[in-house]
Amino acid sequence: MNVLLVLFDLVLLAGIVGVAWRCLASTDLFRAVVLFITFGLLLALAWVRLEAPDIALAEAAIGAGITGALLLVTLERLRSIMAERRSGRRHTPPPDPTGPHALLRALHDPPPERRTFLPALTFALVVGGLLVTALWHQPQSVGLEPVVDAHMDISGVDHPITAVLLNFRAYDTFLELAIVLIALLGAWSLGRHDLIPARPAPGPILPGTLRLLVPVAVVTGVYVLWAGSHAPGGAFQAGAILGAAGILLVLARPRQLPMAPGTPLRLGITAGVVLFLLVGTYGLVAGHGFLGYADAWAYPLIILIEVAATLSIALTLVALFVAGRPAGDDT
Amino acid sequence: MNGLAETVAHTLAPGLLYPTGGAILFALGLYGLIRRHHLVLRILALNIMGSGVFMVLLGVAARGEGAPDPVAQALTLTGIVVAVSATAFALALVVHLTRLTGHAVMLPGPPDDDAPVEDISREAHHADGGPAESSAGEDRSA
Amino acid sequence: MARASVPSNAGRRFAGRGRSRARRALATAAAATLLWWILAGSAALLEPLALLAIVLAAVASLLLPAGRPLPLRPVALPGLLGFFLRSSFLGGLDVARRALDPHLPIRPDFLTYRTELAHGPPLTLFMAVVSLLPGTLSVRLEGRLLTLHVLDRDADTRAALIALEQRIRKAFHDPRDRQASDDGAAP
Amino acid sequence: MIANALTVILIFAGLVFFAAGTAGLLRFPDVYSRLHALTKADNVGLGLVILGLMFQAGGPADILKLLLIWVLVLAAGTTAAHMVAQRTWTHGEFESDR
Repeated sequence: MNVLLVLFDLVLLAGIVGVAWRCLASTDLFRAVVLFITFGLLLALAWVRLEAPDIALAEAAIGAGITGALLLVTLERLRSIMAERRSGRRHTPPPDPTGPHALLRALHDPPPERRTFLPALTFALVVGGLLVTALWHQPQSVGLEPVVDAHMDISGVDHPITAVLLNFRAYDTFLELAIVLIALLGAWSLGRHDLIPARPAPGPILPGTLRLLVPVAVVTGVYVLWAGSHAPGGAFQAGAILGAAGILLVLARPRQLPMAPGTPLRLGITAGVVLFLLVGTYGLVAGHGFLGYADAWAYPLIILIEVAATLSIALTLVALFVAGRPAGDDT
Repeated sequence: MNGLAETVAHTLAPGLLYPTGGAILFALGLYGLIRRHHLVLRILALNIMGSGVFMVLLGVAARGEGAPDPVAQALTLTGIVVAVSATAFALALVVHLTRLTGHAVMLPGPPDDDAPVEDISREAHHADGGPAESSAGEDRSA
Repeated sequence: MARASVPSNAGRRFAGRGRSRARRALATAAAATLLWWILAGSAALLEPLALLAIVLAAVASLLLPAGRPLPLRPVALPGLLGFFLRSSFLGGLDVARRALDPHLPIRPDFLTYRTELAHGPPLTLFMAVVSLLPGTLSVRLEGRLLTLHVLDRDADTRAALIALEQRIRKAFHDPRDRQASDDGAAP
Repeated sequence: MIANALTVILIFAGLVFFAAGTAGLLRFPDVYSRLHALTKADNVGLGLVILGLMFQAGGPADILKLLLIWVLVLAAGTTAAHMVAQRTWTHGEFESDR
């Protein structure tokens, strides 16, 4: 046992729990969101420590990055809606950052009521205590690692997590893509998108950085997708990187959203689920079972599905950030 | 004495330390979920609970000798993506609720039947039709 | 005479724009190839996904709003790079010293600086690098008037800014120089 | 051996700069001054860490990869600092800071 490592574990865990506590105790929502982003980054560090680099990548890109962007834009939307209602006018244009009436009011939550203190504390302590007891008395087991290891040669890829995600437990991944799609349909069912309530910052710095960052993000995203077959990486991380590039583009020029309108967008968003379903059905017909592949075809099919899934996840994340159906189609 | 040292070493191994931390995060998120009123904070609390679950999963997966369990890691990866979509949908609902009612705070207590109810049906109609018109107009001019 | 020259002029500009778009896409594709080699190694350059990455990067560069051309002068680049490395290191050292000093010796203030650099890459680079120089942070640009935040209002910031501006001007061909020489040659 | 020693020294020097940047973030009085501390000190800190890691690189591709990380963080850091400064200029300080 390495004393330094144990010290690192303890400090990291104390930091994670402390940041989570400050986040939930904060009365200022902006502060809570910033602390939540910090929480996500610390979690990524913990995942590296637990030998899960795939999860660390996904946590940093999705858990901290994209969730953080979603939360911040939501706060900005709430602020502009409340300002609209307060000023009694509807549908005022988004606040002009250079204007004299720039909105400064932060969103606040009143401190919690005293009477919920004891029940909540008791409930949380009981649940937490039960969990800890159960975890401490859990019998040692080797898990499924040997099973996965024994079947790696027929999986078509060299990275166990990609093998599990796209071959051994493809059901999970398929249903997960379906859930992502359903979440987007839910958001779209609430109406058309409103403008992102902030104008891009004037000046040449942001466009200049975008011209540098977006091609780099595209190449890096495809690289992470390609690397997933033999190293940490894969469709989800790649989709998150490309989605982040898309969110940057949306933020930089919200007046003309660079999203394909209507049909191409819908095709791209459903590509992952549709292709997965087609390949799965073909497997059923060809006698490998639903979502099964012939061994020789496993690698190209997995790559094909991953490309489609990456496209779908990236587009869906951007669409969820914009929140609402694209303007200009009335179906 | 030796037994005590062994117990301490056993307890401080990452396979037990991190699941314990995950359980604490879960309980903390639960506490925040009950105590806070603003819906965005409640969504944050739910996310923290979810992260606690991920930490338990990954910590248990890292137990023992050899490589960690890839199935648990793959499930966590799936979970993170599901969590972000659910969060995005929940946030869209909060924005919609705020547009309809003017606030996003869920106050505890039994529903007050005598309280004046804002007629949201008309507003919903407005809120749905208004921005669409204006944004379509802007698109045309752009 | 002047009127007759307008269409041909416009046509030439259009062709030039088309050529610059193609050149931009090619440059991005070359940079993407280099990036892929850095990330994935030379053996992976023949993968189909490598081709996909390179094509997508080129397409993305075409979809982005076009920037102004980048008239680099390669001879002056090492000098600019050396200046940048030295002054950004000094900037870090300076702010670290101030932050760790128990007396916290900072006297923050705002400052405006009128730059003569051409809009486009030179000015963008100037604004970006200013934030890494000792004690300066670019806040806002209006026309050519740059608002800066300085950590120490008594430091000789202006001299450092002028030095940086001269370095950057040397590293780029200024389009106005060429225009001036054209105007001079025409009559 | 010398390479390892250089790596350790450079990474420690980099960590000192990161610590100084964090100290500045906590001690400086307003948003702008804090941005100074974060961008400049963290830039040098990361540069030193990367320089230290370069002595452990296995080939030119690794060195370029490390350089790329530094350049990207540099570009992102200076852009973010400029955007935060600009937003503070137009919107005022964030309410939490008061």
